[in-house]
Amino acid sequence: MTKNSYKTGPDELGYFGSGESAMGGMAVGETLMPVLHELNQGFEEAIKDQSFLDEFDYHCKHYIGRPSPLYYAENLTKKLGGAKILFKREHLNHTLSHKVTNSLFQVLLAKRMKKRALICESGAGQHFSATAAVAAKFDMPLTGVMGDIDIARVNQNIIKAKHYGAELKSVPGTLKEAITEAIKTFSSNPDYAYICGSVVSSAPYPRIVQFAQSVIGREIREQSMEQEGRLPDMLIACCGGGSNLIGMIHEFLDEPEIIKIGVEAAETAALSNGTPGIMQGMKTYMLQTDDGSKSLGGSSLGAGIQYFSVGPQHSFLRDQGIVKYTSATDKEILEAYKLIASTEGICSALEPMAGAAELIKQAKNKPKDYLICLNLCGTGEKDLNTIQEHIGKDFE
Amino acid sequence: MTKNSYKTGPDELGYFGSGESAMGGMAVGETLMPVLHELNQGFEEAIKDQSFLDEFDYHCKHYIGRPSPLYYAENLTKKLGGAKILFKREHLNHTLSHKVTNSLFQVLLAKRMKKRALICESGAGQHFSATAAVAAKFDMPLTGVMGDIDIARVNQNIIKAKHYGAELKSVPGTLKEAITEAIKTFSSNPDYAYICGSVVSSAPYPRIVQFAQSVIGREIREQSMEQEGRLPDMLIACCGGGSNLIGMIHEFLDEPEIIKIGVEAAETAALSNGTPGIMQGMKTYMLQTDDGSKSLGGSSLGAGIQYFSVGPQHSFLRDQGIVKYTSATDKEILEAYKLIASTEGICSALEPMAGAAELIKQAKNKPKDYLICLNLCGTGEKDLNTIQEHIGKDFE
Amino acid sequence: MSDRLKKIFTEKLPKTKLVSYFVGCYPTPEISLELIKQAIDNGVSILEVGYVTSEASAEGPIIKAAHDYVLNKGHNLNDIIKLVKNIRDYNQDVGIVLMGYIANLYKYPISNFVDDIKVSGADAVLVVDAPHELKEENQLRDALNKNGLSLIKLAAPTTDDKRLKDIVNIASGFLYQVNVSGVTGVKSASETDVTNFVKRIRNLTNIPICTGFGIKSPEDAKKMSNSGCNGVIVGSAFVKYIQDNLNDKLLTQNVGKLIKSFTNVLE
Amino acid sequence: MSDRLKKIFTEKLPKTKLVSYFVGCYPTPEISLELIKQAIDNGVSILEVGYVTSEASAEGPIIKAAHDYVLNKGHNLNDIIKLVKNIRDYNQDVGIVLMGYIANLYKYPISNFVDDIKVSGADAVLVVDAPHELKEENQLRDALNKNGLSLIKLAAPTTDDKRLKDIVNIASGFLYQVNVSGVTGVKSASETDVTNFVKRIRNLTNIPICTGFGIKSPEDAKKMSNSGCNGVIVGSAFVKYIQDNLNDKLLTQNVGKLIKSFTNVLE
Ligand SMILES: Cc1ncc(COP(=O)(O)O)c(C=O)c1O
Ligand SMILES: Cc1ncc(COP(=O)(O)O)c(C=O)c1O
Repeated sequence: MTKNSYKTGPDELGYFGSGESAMGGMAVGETLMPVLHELNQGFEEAIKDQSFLDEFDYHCKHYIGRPSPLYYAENLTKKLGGAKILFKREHLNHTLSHKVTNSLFQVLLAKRMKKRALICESGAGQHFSATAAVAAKFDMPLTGVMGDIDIARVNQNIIKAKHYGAELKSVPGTLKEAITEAIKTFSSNPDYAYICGSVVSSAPYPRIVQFAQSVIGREIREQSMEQEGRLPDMLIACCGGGSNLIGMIHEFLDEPEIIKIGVEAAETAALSNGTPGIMQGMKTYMLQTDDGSKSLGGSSLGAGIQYFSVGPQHSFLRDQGIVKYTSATDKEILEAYKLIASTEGICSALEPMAGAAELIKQAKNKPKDYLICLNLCGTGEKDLNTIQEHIGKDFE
Repeated sequence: MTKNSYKTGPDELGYFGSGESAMGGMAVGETLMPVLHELNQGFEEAIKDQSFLDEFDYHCKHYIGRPSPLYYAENLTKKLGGAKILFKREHLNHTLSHKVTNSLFQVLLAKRMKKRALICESGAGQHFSATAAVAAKFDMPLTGVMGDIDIARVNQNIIKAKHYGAELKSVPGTLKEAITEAIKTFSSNPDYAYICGSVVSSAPYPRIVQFAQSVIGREIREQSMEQEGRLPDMLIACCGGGSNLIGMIHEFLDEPEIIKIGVEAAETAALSNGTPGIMQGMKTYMLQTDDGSKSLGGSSLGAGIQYFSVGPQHSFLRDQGIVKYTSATDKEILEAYKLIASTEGICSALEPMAGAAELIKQAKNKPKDYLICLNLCGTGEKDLNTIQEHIGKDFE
Repeated sequence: MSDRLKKIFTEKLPKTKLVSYFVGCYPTPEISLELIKQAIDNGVSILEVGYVTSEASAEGPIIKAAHDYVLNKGHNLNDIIKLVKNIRDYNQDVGIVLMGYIANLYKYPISNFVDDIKVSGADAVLVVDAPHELKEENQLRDALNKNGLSLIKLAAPTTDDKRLKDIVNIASGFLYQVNVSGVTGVKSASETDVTNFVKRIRNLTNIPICTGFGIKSPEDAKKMSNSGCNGVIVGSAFVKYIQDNLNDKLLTQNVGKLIKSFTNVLE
Repeated sequence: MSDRLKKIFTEKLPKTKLVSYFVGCYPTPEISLELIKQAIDNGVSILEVGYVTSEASAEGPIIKAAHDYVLNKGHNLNDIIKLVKNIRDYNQDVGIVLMGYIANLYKYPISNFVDDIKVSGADAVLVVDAPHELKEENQLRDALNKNGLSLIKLAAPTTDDKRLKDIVNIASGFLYQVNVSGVTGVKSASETDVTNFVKRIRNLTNIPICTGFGIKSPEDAKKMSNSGCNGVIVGSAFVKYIQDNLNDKLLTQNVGKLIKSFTNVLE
């Protein structure tokens, strides 16, 4: 990370920032260390290879359908009566969320590095189904690890992943347990490529995932300039591991006049309620017992943002005051879902509705020429059962 | 329809072709006739109004996310070892199918014509959820009519439509019954706008829907020229009412060197097994008893292509030999689904897999420089239960 | 133009004719004939004999159920034409209008259809979904005219003056004034609306006007008869009575009485 | 560098030391101590005392279950350091290595941790997820070195020669040679692989080498002892026995016998 930019980190050992407060690093077993160094080197080489980057761009356009639209949410804007609201429509990507851009990048990288099989973890199943789709396209076997609680609630994604040919490994729990199990699977198969689903885990994953997802922010810059003649005043995204958030804001990290807000699930708000710790490969804010022996955190309806920890770059950005982090409750998430479905005709995933809950609070008191952009990073198909269960009667 | 073009029809009374063999027309009760003439006039005026067309284009881009990618299905191409295969990725549109482009167009038209409420029918529920989304966006109440058999099998679309604020009216049966009931509802509320879901029913609907959907073919021309330096040799789409098919081929109707194939569900293959008749507002090929008293036809897994009849323009194009019509069985549809999920990582709706079944047959024996484009007009989320029920075990 | 229909409307009494709709062959060809005989005996001036199609788009739930019943029994247009013949054999004066949808006529096909119904003794045809914009309507109208039969045209509340002019120009027999927007047997019209509508038509033509849809009781019929129309059309009310009393041994007699209660109030 | 560990490896016999892993406080602090006493009495040279964390990423199902058991009972690193003290009170010669994850040490925090374990009588620490790339590893290693304690480093099958050089350069006490890629207690290593690996390490250093992962029986241990290593590490096999016999009154004695069956074959 150079002195003058928040965009250039982390350092070669995976640290964001320096000294005691540095976040990130590589806290994994020896078996994986050589593999991660190899991956880092493969990554460094790949991103200097224009033909590789072109290939990524090509598939972003043709397979994923990028760029996703930047959409003026006119009804919502009028309803809230404050700021002008834009949605970055990441849910229109193939496989229905932002996750696939990262899956695509890492699978292309794995192929370039001659890997023959893939592993991934998943919370909401979006990363699993996205990686499974890309794995099918590039003809590589994939094992996805998920918690049984998540498997039950986002079953559609699991069915799709199986149709794409992926195998599912179930563990008791949710995303946290899936990540630990995925690392174990990776340790047992270090010749496989582990396709990490967010800007979490040991270096070099946070940087790789950030690199892949930061296309979101670059698109926003171009689209906002073209459509609005200016940049947004505020960027809001939900934050589980933090990949859709960093993807959105990375491009703008050195522009302090643009306010950036990440919204965690209230039950697992690592950045609001956590303390620094080292678990699952990284030093970062997290919810854990004082003695570091146990991860903590309740359960959120947003499976993809129910994570006790968070990507280390976010911990760094929090400490530096570059990004503001807030949280949203299940109730707020459901209310935001209802509002956006009925005003804009968009059935959103629950995760980005955490961002929308914050958006609603922010937009109200802003002038009409204040521009807020929300990252609408997934569709609600996977969540329909959950939504019906909780607020189905509201729609009758 | 001018003498020299298949693109300019129908005539002012809604006929494709002339004399005894003319198809289409306006076979509806007197109550609706003035309304349909008014609609036709509104349509004619609207499409001469550049600002209206610009508005449609704007929302196509920002709300729907058009253009949908034209995608080189490399794995499938290699697997089949014949023609080069392209997919028109209409499933990446907002609300996950081609239907929304038509819904958007007609709702904008209804707004322009100062209508205050909307009615629609639906088979697969795609048109219902799409119209409900657009209705929410433009703040108009919507009643959707569906058959109870379809409601059960594509339940996700109904849930979404309700979340968007639409009301559901259930009738015993499938799409056919829904259309009849929708016309009754329209007759009872002639001041509402009826948003017809395919190129069917009385004039001016076939023309309006064709106009809206023909953006698909125009995009294909541009994308194919840009990406392939040439046009496809063959265009294939599934055909229920025929809107995604006509949307794809309309642009190319006067180019006989481009082969066009429409694929119906084997159980309701009006163009292969039917005879001309007049039902549901139009003269067209259909499956019915010899005496014209009863519509016929079995049941297909593809809810959206289970329709005993077909849009009149297709009957005309069939008689003229401009388009070839074939059909696909449930088994072929499921096999095509499996192949495309596993080779390309795309979970398709079942309807376009009827087209894919034909594609598989066609591609195999063609040279490598032969270019075939399939309209992949919907995603499989709505069909996952059906697929699991029939071939779920194949994926374990 | 059917002479019989002309004659019916030139007769002074009853001032307001009762036009009654029956689903042909419902519940069976035999009972259907008996019901219609009762209707004739109890003063109906014109019979509308409905033939059925599965995709009928103007029928409310009552008539739809009767249609489905007949469809399931497999009776088709030929059976209904036979029924018409039987009716005509029974009575030479009553007007008989075949009423239904274009689907069946198109397949019959139209030319044969007109020949056959002429032989059967029908006077007119009413095709719900055949506006004058439809080629087959033109064919049918031509053939009927040539054979001295009428194509009954409809005017709806949505029909504007310009269109109404076109319709009355081609109307024959009588004009079926649809007095509400919707399907049969659901909504009821207001007397004022009908009166105004009849006036609007009367300004353009002298053709007899019969008003229909939603007339459920003798009181409704009486009220509508004050609108200036020449006839009132009752359909769902009779079909519903039949439907509700299918197993009643006194069904035909009672339908006769029910019809009598309508004709009684229409002078 | 721990003097005690040095002394253990300079002793001629047994030629191959038995290093045995126990989950600290499993199933209870008291029984855990009794089990460890049995291990000492039956010839174990070095004890690895595991402390627990919920997100342990190198443990197979056997050890994970034991970890969860201890976590649920609420025993933490402090309890385990107490256990170490009790062990040291019982025996002055056995090597004691605290083994676990960086999560707990970071929160302890590290400086206090080293002070406390030194007082308790531990000789070394092995942190599974603290490679030398990690800042906290550097801090911990520094503090241990300053206090005459060792940080046990690991070498894995994936570790290349360049990296191995770096590791042996900082290794202290002994080198933990992970003989298969994966989690504890699942895969078994081949004798040839281990022999080659030991050779590869021996080319670079004279530090004692202990080989571990997947050694389930005295036969496995015997085979591995021929590889040229200085010690064999057995973990899951003992934990599994304890797990399967939790309610057996003779548990501690039988674990003693089990350990004896390993030390018996290791000369
Ligand atoms: C739709 C959606 N949004 C957001 C997230 C949260 O992940 P991240 O914070 O890495 O963007 C997920 C993760 O599964 C997701 O599926
Ligand atoms: C995904 C999908 N494809 C195809 C169809 C068939 O309609 P059409 O032939 O009008 O394109 C439907 C209709 O519901 C549909 O939902």
